Amino acid sequence: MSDVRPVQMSSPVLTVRQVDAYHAITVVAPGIAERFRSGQFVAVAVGGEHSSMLTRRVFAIHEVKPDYGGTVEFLFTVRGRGTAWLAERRSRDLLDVIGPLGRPFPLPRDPVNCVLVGGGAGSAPLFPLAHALRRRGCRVDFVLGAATASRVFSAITARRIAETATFTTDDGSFGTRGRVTDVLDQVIDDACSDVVYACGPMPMLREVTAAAARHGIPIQVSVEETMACGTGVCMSCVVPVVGEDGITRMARACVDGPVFRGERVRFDDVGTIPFDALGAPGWKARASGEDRAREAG
Amino acid sequence: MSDVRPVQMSSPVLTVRQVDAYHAITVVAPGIAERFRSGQFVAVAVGGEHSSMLTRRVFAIHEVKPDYGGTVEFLFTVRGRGTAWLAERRSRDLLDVIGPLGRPFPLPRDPVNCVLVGGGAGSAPLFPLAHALRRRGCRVDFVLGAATASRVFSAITARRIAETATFTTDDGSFGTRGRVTDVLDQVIDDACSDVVYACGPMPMLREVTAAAARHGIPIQVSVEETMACGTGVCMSCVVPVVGEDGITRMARACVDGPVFRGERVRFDDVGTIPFDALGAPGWKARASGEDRAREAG
Amino acid sequence: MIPDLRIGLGEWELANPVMTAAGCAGSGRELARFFDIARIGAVVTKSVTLEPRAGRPAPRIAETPSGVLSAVGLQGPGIDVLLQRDLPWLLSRGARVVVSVAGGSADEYAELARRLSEAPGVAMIEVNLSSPDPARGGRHFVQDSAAAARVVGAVRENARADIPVFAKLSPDVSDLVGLAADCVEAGADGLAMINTVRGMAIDADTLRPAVAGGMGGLSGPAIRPIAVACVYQVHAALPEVPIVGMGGVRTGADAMEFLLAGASAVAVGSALFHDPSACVRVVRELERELVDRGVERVGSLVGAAHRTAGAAGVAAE
Amino acid sequence: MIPDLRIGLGEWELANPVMTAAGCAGSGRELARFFDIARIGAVVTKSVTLEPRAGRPAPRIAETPSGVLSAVGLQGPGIDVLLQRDLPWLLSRGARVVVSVAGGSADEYAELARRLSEAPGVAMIEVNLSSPDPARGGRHFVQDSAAAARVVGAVRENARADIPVFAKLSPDVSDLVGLAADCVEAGADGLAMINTVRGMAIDADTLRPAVAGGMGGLSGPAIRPIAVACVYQVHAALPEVPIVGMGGVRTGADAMEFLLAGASAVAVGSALFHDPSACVRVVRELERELVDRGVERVGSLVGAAHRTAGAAGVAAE
Ligand SMILES: Cc1cc2nc3c(=O)[nH]c(=O)nc-3n(C[C@H](O)[C@H](O)[C@H](O)COP(=O)(O)OP(=O)(O)OC[C@H]3O[C@@H](n4cnc5c(N)ncnc54)[C@H](O)[C@@H]3O)c2cc1C
Ligand SMILES: Cc1cc2nc3c(=O)[nH]c(=O)nc-3n(C[C@H](O)[C@H](O)[C@H](O)COP(=O)(O)OP(=O)(O)OC[C@H]3O[C@@H](n4cnc5c(N)ncnc54)[C@H](O)[C@@H]3O)c2cc1C
Ligand SMILES: Cc1cc2nc3c(=O)[nH]c(=O)nc-3n(C[C@H](O)[C@H](O)[C@H](O)COP(=O)(O)O)c2cc1C
Ligand SMILES: Cc1cc2nc3c(=O)[nH]c(=O)nc-3n(C[C@H](O)[C@H](O)[C@H](O)COP(=O)(O)O)c2cc1C
Ligand code: FES
Ligand code: FES
Repeated sequence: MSDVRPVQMSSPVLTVRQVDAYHAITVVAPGIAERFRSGQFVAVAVGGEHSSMLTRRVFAIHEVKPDYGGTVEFLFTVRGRGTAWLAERRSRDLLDVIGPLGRPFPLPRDPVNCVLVGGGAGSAPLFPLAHALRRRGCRVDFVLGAATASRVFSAITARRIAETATFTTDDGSFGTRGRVTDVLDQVIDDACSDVVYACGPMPMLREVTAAAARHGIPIQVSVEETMACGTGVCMSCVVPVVGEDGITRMARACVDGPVFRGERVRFDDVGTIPFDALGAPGWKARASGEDRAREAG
Repeated sequence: MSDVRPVQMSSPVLTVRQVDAYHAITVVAPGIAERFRSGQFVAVAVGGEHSSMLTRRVFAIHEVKPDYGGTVEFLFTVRGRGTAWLAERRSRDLLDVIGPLGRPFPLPRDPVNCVLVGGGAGSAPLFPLAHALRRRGCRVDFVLGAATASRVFSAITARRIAETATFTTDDGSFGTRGRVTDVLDQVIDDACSDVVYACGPMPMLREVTAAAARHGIPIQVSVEETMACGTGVCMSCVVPVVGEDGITRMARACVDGPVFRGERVRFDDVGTIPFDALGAPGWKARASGEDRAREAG
Repeated sequence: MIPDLRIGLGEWELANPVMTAAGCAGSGRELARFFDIARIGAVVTKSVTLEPRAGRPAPRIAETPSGVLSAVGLQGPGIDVLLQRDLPWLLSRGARVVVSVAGGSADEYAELARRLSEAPGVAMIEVNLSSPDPARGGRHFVQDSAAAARVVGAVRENARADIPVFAKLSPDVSDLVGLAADCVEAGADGLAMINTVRGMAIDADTLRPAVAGGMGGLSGPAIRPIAVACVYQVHAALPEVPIVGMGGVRTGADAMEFLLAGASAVAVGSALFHDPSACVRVVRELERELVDRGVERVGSLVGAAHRTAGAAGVAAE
Repeated sequence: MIPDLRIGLGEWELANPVMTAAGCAGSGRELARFFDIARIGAVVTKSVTLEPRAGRPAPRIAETPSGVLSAVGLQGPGIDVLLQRDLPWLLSRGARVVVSVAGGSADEYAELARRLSEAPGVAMIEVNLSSPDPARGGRHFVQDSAAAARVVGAVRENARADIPVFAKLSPDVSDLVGLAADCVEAGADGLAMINTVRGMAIDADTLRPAVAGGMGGLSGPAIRPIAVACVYQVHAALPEVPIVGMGGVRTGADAMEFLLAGASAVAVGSALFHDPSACVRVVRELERELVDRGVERVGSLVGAAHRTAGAAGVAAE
């Protein structure tokens, strides 16, 4: 759990924009903006005061700005009821927002070469990360993938911030036809990358983690698991993660993550309880209570 | 059940106004406006598409106008969740409205003298009625009561339409201190009223019905019973009403009413099942199936 | 592609799988003002009794989050009026009519079944078992499998052989699957589920229960997960028995959820209070769901979730 | 006037009648980022087991209309970690702590009670009876009054005498009042109700149950009328037994509804997923409700609806 205290606020909507396939909402939320570190997200209540929708919707913070004391922007695509409702908001509406939430991307102490890999909407948190890395003197290279051209995320911004920006689309309508992993090895080699940051769907994160391992460089991934609260109390967002002690625990993506070291996430076992996870039916009590106290969360 | 077919429509809000203690919403609803007869009401869905509120809110139609193909206005006070939500609507929002619903006020064939008695927000349907009566050459006298001055309903309009308009308030802040029934006998005598129309809370309707009986003149009352659908299918809005055959039935205020002949409503038994009502535990099967077929609704 | 919405309920075939739920569609006339009642699978009547019933005093309904709490108490004019007035009218409009019956003893149910069998045009009898049994201090028949089975048996024996008899179950029982099996054993050709869930609301202003008499029945989308679980469990145990699923159906997607759980048809109840055209809208939306998924026959969805799910254990909290 | 929010739960007095519900407040730390956990009546832990538990696979939660369907499966680090890490931390923050316990046999529950009795600061033990009993093929203890009573008896015998023991009941039973009476007979000092209601949702895209394993538990405002009915019925039968009411409490008015039905305190569960500060907000709103009505002591509301209501029969539909 990050030690930054999140805040809950009723935030006025400043702007609602549509950019390609994405909707962008900016809210005035000084308390969230000032605490924000890249990789963190907000949890938004949807449907209004008498809503029948009780769970929160979570979105990576795409940008914070100092205007009006502090604004926060997130981007989203319409998937279900909640995002459909959000897409209908107008400026001056109030949104109930909690943030910043989650473990941020750890930043390197030294000015190393960083490659940032994102898929579709999942790329959003890489942009504030890129800025933070640049401020530390790091080299930033982007690899952004999407299904089709209209889903490629902020190509212009990516080109502006980064040393290089490589794009892939499944249908070849923009950049290279194929997946991010088809170009990643080359980018890592060309840029002499020291570290990988990745965001996107689980299968992509698994592949990117494998690529980082091949190159022997560390990787931080931000995972996307269904979340109902975003604050760590509902236990819905669990992912099997290996701890420093080698024990697998069902870690909550919202407070123990969403950022994890890539090699720690058991991607192949996502959506299951691995038989050897702490407390799984197949798990044998091997350790004393002291060890267990390190349990995730 | 009235033989006018109601329609259900998604109606754009034209204006939302606040008049004294009342909110007035006008929606564009040609189908409802063209079918409307005075005494009828609309049933409005509240809370938006993902609302947790499933039952409809019903409001008397206060005015219809030919603008934009036909507009409908209703007035309301904020009582609970639904009316609070309605009070926040802005123009261009869409409201899901069904109407016109309910049995309208029967109009006299001849140009007789009519006294219209209303309490608070309950007075709304008397205004289109007054216009309809005037168009038939009837004399109209108003008696309007309220708790306090700010709750007196459209005093200026009442004075404009009617021969006389008498007001009462519980606190004496406007017109006569007291209740409508304190002045009604005098008005009936002065205006030589031939018929009474009344709208408002049940206890008031009971008193007004008693006054009409004392004067030996007919009375039509519009009752207010809790409604969940407004269309006759939920059976929530029942009131004990005596039929032409002398048998009491639990009549639905929304389709068999809301307008009933005053002396037919068993006001003292509202909120109960009278022991002699058709099908009540105390009821004896006295009649053949044929009689029962006249059952209300 | 126009998907095939016809569905079999045992021997009986419906043009589409959407019905009204008992007690939520008035006499049929009220809804016919909003849509053509011949266009839906069937109209189910309010549960009819031998004698007229006045029902319970107002307030009868309270709104709860995504639900409706009601205690109407079977108000109705009795079987004579149904046969003389409502049934002929419904038939004249081309509706398929399911008559729901309720009584205070197996004999009363039997008598209702006989009367309905003499009338032409009754497509199905639904046996509402959530009616108090005076012989057991007012507990509902449904709360005692043996009593429920006796009632179902009495209806089956006395109903014309070509009229299917469905037993309507309530979720407020300890062993729903056992109850369902007993009803089928007693002769039920199918099951309708679920009736309302026992509930209560208290009005904070009056400090009294919000519906007269205190307890009411909860319906609406709030109970849909409960209803889907009931349908799923019963279909898993009795896959051959046709089920009419209900409880919170409001959209075509909701209807599909019941079909996937194992219902062959669905009934729309309290959603009609919100939207009197809900039934035809659900038919339309269901058709769209099928088109979007390339499903050609609605029947192919029935019970599909059983084929994709692992063992459906009961979660412990 | 500042109303008196103190309330007695049997021998135990709470500063105010609002707690967290078991399993909905994390370890306490998560919520402590949003409000001072010493300001609410009590913090109730996730049900703790002897050994660590990994719980059930994702997806564990689905949203339903005004409700939440969940199957978390008692994930937790086990009693050792609770005693070494979570309990001391909660106490250091000034919280009153109720520990919820769950096990696979009466012996396991007894062992948990012993361990908790050795630790300082456990204010109450809540016995979660909705845990599968391997000896009966995984049926929950709560589904068999005798098994439930045995577990409650084991906890009461092994817990320190000054720690009240409350039995947590589920609505999915045929005879809730009988179960409640049996638990009290077996030594329960009070009752907590209700646990989640059995439910299921099916994802229309995958055609699979929306939570892994199929069945889940329904919570949230959707079930409030069911919970209020349970509290009302049990309070009517056992007016002396203190009850912690829960199921869909989201506002001060909701809390009041439970008090009126007969609960002495309320717990806030899934509303915390929506609003992590819900507990303190409910305290504040409840205070306002009392002020608005001129009620001086919250205790005077407990069971008030029983005094205004007529006979609370069960409606028949
Ligand atoms: C850490 C994190 C960051 C995210 N950032 C973004 C972003 O920047 N832009 C964006 O478009 N989407 C993002 N998502 C996904 C986003 O949360 C879902 O698209 C959204 O919650 C769907 O809501 P809905 O009401 O439209 O869908 P519904 O299916 O109606 O949602 C029902 C419930 O499931 C949850 N849920 C459904 N899908 C997801 C999902 N993929 N991830 C998490 N919860 C889900 C919802 O939160 C809600 O509680 C992020 C997810 C996570 C976990
Ligand atoms: C024929 C008729 C005409 C009416 N005309 C007007 C009008 O012109 N202006 C006006 O301000 N009010 C009118 N009312 C009352 C109005 O319907 C209620 O004030 C309103 O429904 C309250 O909704 P709520 O969400 O604020 O209250 P809530 O208490 O949250 O409502 C909960 C449920 O109870 C029903 N309900 C609660 N109170 C009433 C009531 N008094 N009458 C009917 N249903 C109720 C609601 O419809 C809803 O289904 C009329 C009522 C009837 C029966
Ligand atoms: C006001 C009301 C009246 C009802 N009357 C009956 C009835 O007469 N017979 C019956 O079997 N079920 C009756 N029911 C139960 C419904 O048929 C249905 O089983 C239940 O409401 C769940 O469906 P829903 O959530 O779509 O409303 C009634 C329900 C309501 C809300
Ligand atoms: C995600 C989740 C986890 C839960 N875990 C437990 C638990 O560990 N022990 C328990 O007794 N009840 C547990 N419950 C039940 C709640 O304590 C509570 O009884 C129920 O959710 C109803 O309250 P609510 O509607 O306020 O959520 C859990 C509920 C949810 C939603
Ligand atoms: S989303 Fe609730 S614990 Fe992570
Ligand atoms: S309000 Fe539903 S029948 Fe009258």
